[in-house]
Amino acid sequence: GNSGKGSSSEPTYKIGAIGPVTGSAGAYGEAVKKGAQLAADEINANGGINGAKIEFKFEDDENDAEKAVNAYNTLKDWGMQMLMGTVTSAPCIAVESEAANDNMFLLTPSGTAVDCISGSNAFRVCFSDPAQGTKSAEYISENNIATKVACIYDSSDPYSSGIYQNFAAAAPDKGMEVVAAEAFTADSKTDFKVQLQKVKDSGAELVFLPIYYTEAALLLQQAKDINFSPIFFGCDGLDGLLDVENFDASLAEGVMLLTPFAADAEDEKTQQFVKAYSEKYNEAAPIQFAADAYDAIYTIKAAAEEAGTKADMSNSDLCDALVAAMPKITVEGVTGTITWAEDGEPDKEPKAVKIESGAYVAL
Amino acid sequence: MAMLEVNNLSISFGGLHAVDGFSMKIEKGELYGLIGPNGAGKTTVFNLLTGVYKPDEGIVLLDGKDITGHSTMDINKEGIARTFQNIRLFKAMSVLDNVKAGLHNHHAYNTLTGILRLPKYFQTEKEMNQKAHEILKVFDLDQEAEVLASNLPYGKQRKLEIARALATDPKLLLLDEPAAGMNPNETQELMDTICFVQKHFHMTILLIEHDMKLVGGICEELTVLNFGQVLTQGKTADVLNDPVVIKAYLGE
Amino acid sequence: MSFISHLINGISLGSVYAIIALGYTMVYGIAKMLNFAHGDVIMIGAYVVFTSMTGMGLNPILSILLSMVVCTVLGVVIERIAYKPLRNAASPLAVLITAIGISYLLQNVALLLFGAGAKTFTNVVTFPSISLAGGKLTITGVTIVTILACIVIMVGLSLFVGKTKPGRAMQAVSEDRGAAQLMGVNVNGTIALTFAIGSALAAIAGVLLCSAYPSLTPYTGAMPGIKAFVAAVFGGIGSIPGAMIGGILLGIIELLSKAYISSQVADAIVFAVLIVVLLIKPTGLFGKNIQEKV
Amino acid sequence: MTVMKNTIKNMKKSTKSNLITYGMVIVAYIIVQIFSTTGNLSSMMQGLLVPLCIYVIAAVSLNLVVGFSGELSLGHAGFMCIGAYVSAFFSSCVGDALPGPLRFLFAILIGAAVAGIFGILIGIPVLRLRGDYLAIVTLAFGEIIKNLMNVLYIGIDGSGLHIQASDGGALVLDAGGKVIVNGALGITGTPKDSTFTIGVIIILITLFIVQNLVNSRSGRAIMAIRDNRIAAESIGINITKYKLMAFSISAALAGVAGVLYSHNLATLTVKKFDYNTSIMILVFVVLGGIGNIRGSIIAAVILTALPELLRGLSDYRMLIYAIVLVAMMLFNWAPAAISWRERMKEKIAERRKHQTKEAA
Amino acid sequence: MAMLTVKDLEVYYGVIQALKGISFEVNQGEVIALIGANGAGKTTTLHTLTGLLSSTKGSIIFEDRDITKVPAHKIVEMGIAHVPEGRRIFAELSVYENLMMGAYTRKDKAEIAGTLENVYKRFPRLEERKGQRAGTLSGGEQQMLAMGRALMSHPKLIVMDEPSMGLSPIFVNEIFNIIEEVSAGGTTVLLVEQNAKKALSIADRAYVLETGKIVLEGKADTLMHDDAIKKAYLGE
Ligand SMILES: Nc1ncnc2c1ncn2[C@@H]1O[C@H](COP(=O)(O)OP(=O)(O)OP(=O)(O)O)[C@@H](O)[C@H]1O
Ligand SMILES: Nc1ncnc2c1ncn2[C@@H]1O[C@H](COP(=O)(O)OP(=O)(O)OP(=O)(O)O)[C@@H](O)[C@H]1O
Ligand SMILES: [Mg+2]
Ligand SMILES: [Mg+2]
Repeated sequence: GNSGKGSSSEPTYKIGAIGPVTGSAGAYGEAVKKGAQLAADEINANGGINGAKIEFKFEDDENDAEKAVNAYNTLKDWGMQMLMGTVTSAPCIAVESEAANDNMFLLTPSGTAVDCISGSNAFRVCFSDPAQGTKSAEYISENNIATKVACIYDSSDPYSSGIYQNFAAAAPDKGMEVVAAEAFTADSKTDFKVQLQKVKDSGAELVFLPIYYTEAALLLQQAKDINFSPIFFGCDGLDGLLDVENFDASLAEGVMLLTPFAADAEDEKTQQFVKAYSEKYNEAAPIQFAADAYDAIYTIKAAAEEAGTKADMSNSDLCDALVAAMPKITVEGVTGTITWAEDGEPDKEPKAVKIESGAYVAL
Repeated sequence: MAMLEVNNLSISFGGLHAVDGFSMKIEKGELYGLIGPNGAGKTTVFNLLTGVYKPDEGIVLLDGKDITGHSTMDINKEGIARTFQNIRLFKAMSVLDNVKAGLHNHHAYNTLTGILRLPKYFQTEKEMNQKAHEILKVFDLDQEAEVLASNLPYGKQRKLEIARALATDPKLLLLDEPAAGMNPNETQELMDTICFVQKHFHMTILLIEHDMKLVGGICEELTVLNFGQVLTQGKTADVLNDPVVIKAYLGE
Repeated sequence: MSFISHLINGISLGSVYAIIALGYTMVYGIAKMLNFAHGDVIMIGAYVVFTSMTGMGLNPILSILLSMVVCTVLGVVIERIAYKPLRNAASPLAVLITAIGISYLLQNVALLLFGAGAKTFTNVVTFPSISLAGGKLTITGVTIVTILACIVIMVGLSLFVGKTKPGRAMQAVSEDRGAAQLMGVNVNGTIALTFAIGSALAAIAGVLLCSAYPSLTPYTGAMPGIKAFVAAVFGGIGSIPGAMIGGILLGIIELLSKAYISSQVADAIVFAVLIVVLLIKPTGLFGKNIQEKV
Repeated sequence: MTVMKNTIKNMKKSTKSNLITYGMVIVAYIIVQIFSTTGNLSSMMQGLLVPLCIYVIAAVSLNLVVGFSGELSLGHAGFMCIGAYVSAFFSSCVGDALPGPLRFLFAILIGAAVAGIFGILIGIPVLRLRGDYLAIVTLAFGEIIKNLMNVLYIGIDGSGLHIQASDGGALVLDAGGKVIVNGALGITGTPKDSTFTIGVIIILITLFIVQNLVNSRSGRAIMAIRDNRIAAESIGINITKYKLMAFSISAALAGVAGVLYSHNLATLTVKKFDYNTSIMILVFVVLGGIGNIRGSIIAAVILTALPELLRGLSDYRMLIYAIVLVAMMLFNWAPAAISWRERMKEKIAERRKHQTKEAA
Repeated sequence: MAMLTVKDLEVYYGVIQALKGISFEVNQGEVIALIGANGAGKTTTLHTLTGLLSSTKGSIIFEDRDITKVPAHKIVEMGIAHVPEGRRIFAELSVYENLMMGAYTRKDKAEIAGTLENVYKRFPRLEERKGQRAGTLSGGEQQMLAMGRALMSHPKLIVMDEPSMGLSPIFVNEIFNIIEEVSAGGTTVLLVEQNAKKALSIADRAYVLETGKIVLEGKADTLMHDDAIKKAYLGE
């Protein structure tokens, strides 16, 4: 593999990142790109990692596994030493397999599928599909929110159907009955009236929505149109709902979501991040993806400092060092206080938030 | 037994009886003409004989065999080949390939042989080339064998269509206005060619034509069609002098 | 009761397909080309309305008019630059592929201008919903307006194509451009007019699409574009009433199969029904079953 | 030397053209190998090699339908999907029970066969339709396949295969069982058996099949039907048989492209095989020249590599790609551009003639 | 000044030169015949005249206006009608609609109705079939329609490409009568015909085209008795 030979002057850490910035998942990659860039800039302004600056490069993968591998190879040619990515699950699995071969350290901010971090070189910042599905089921049952639940999910999307599967599997054990499970696909993700009607007719008290906020914005509107107002409960994909330009926040009133990040959380760290992000990109607020990516870059920093790496190490040496350091570090991130198991899964406290009067309220 | 025997053939489109109780008999080796005013139903008769249309009524016997209502493909395999009033060539293919397509059923090898280029492929293709060139020579087209069909001038396109039909080795050849768009000299040349085909290939030929010089010059017998019905049938000379035919069709 | 409610929902989804299909079929029928960029013109139209309303504070009617102007100009320019040079190309597929290129182009321009994030479109249709059966059934204002718009456009287009001189010119152009020229028809002008009308309709479709489903991204037009293409073929290529009926039926089939068979495989069912219909009626519901004269 | 020159001269134009095509592929292979062994091939190019093979095969096979059979198919990716899934499923089940090369050989054959069978099944009803109606139905079939695969769950355990539609949760497996096809998550962990060398060999086989078919009796029949269906019938050609033949051979070859795809990446999801991919392959075929096999190859290579080469433009990448695509289409297809090119060619030829004359 | 003057016209199909510099004139009220063998360039000449093809060299002057670069539809508006080779009728439209397309450039409804009546009188078959889809007409019927459609524009100059092709003998006579009538009605006629004998019999003057060049021209009755012409085109 390529080592970080660096430029003629001082060596730098070359961190590559991959995600979709074009195509229908473009918004998520865009957020990751911005969040990570922000973190990298901050770190560089504060002296870098172990004294060396970060060079950050983001490549588009159009949410396609093959393109993601191409992007990965392009980054390798550039001299990438560590990979932050990829953003979405299926491409992440493909890239992980390449990265494992090259012994390239991989930290995905938002790849939730189990296989995204199958190699020993790979870690993630977000919760996995099983974690999100199971934790949601746990949370709902432990807080006695509902017993009759329904799901609406995107059967063509690995993220959505992955969480749904795990939720549906866990629900009965937690004393919940899944009274309806309705799907939509990427090809028909504008009209949810039938699904909502069926869910309404099933008598569900709570509708579990392991989907992205883009679809949720439409779905909530249509639920209102048919006067259906159960408890809507989502996962991290739902975060960003309130930031959809021109979105009528009253539609989201009462929506609950299990997410480690909430843009209007009170803590200083989050506030600082949100402020810096909004200023830099002239946007209302960062979404979950941006926060995950922001944390990912700081995680790399933390691990590198823990391991005492040098910027001119080869990617393989860096990988070994970082992998060894990961279980030892604790990152106080904007998505919570995170520690890692050896298998690469993060451990952090999910926050349940509820949208009230257009704002997140921690529960 | 007659080569072709048609009995009481009828078809109508909407309310229009395009062909109405049409009957005729053609003997083997005969050169037979089908004439009649525009819209009389001549082309429709061809379409019925070749299975393009299914008749509402009537029987077509080829060499004694009932082929009524068979598919166009089967009828060709039974032995009827035709040309079209509005030329229908395989335009993006060479002149040679047009004729070789006509040889499709008589010089066969299977697809796998073709893909794997087994000896039979080379042998059959060689036969096909020889045969095709032989036919093209009859029509004086062998110099243009590699030309794209669409680049031929009109008159040669007509000839190529006849060559292609002939390549299917038919018992009966149907020609729909073969001389349309040709000047008198070209027509004369075509007449010679048609006669040559009749003699050399022992072909039975039924042709539609409005050029009376051609019809009078080479047809042995005629049927005159008018409003879908037979007006007269008989020896060419008799028919062409029939006052009814003169009035309905020939004029003067 | 739920059946009727599904039916109504199906009609409202279908009416959106229908209104897109009308513009599609217009260009399709006359210029004899599959304008794969039609859906993206719709998307551009919707962005124009969005920006002029939320960004510039224009009133809805003005915004829609502005959007129609922008789309018309866009449609005509695209035709002139990208399609016209290929009008006499050796294969009709050439212009189809160019249209795909234009589709990519429009999506990426929108991506650069407006970003990948979704925007919530402000419903510009202030028409009230209608409640039936004591509030159990509601027909939204957007649906009513969309269906009315469909009918008006369908009748308008049919009359235009069937009864006016430019309409007759369009019919002639669609059959044989050379012969149409010999009749004194300005072929370039006629095709440009076709694209102008088709694109203006795209602007209207964009507004209604986004009012019914108020989420706007650079890819908003792509899938409805394909569905409208399916609807147009379903109804019979080039048939104006066919496009409308095809669109509405497509919506109904989609929702009923979600409701009564399975929401997971609804797409497959819709397409399966389409295939069955085409096998029974190979030229679509309203397509003329034309036998070639031999 | 002169003997060779003569044999080449006497060769049929089509044969010569075919040989050039094979030669082009082989030369490209050799050049790549030289670069590769001398370590001059970037990772990006290295990674692109197998995808290039995949799209070349897909484009050449689609050309059989679009260019030679004259039917517009918008569902080619559906056949790739079938080949990819069936073979990945096979390889995952077999695992290490078979040696790698043998397993891959079987995977290819199975992928081709199943895709070919689907080609026949779909072709029988579909080929009755014409033109755009046929296009829409092929598109529909592609989408149906995609939709069904999305809700397909297959697991394997001690007691055999478990198949479940629409809900993976309902898949109850014994301990040690594994889910192989997991709905929208697809198949992961397929062995990476695809290599550039195998890809090139398959390209050559594809070329062999397609070019030999086209230049044979069956190929003539297929093209005759394309040019004039009624005339083809009138000379006794079996329309259904030959249309179906072109369609199913094309499907089988697309299936092989799918096999290469699924054995190249660690993950296989059905999303890849939607109409966008079908259209992309059609773009290769049309840009390269309908019915022009060498053109298909070149166009597939250029258009697959182009977005990667444009990565330097970051945000403007896909925009530039779209513009280049439109520009290339206009340059290749616009009658005005074609006659301009012809005139330029003539001018150059004339100048060359002059120069040789002067030199003499 | 002639009504139509064609000078040094050269036309290419790609690299193939179809017209190699032809010149001719048509005067007001004349019937001019253009004869020549298959592939001589007759159709090409007519197509270039009415703007369907463009020339690389030469000029076409119609009524003192240079129309060499004028688009086809404008040329039609100026009063030239074209009965094209291969009929080119609108197959999907009815017979009546086809005829009305012929009158596309005209505005006066009453005048159009008058012309329509006239056309129907000349071609009664068209009136019988006015509702039939033109594509299902027989070959000869389509030829009549193509002719009728051109007449609907009430042109100053009508150019005809083999109008007698596919017509029955009785109707060939009829069509030549019609051409004479049209001419008598004040319309100038430029006629391309394979039936050279008939064409020369009604023409005032004629041009003979051979492989893209005009090789002979003169009064029609002179040419009719020219031995070379007799041999090459009249089949005598
Ligand atoms: N498919 C059809 N639908 C309706 N009418 C038809 C159809 N085919 C033919 N006709 C009509 O049937 C009649 C006979 O047509 P046909 O083509 O057989 O005439 P024809 O004798 O060959 O005339 P011509 O000498 O002009 O070619 C015509 O009046 C024609 O309009
Ligand atoms: N589209 C074309 N492409 C290439 N060559 C053409 C094309 N059209 C005509 N030609 C060639 O141009 C020459 C003149 O053709 P044209 O059609 O003008 O002849 P014509 O005198 O009308 O003949 P005919 O009596 O057959 O109608 C011919 O050699 C012909 O092969
Ligand atoms: Mg006829
Ligand atoms: Mg001609």
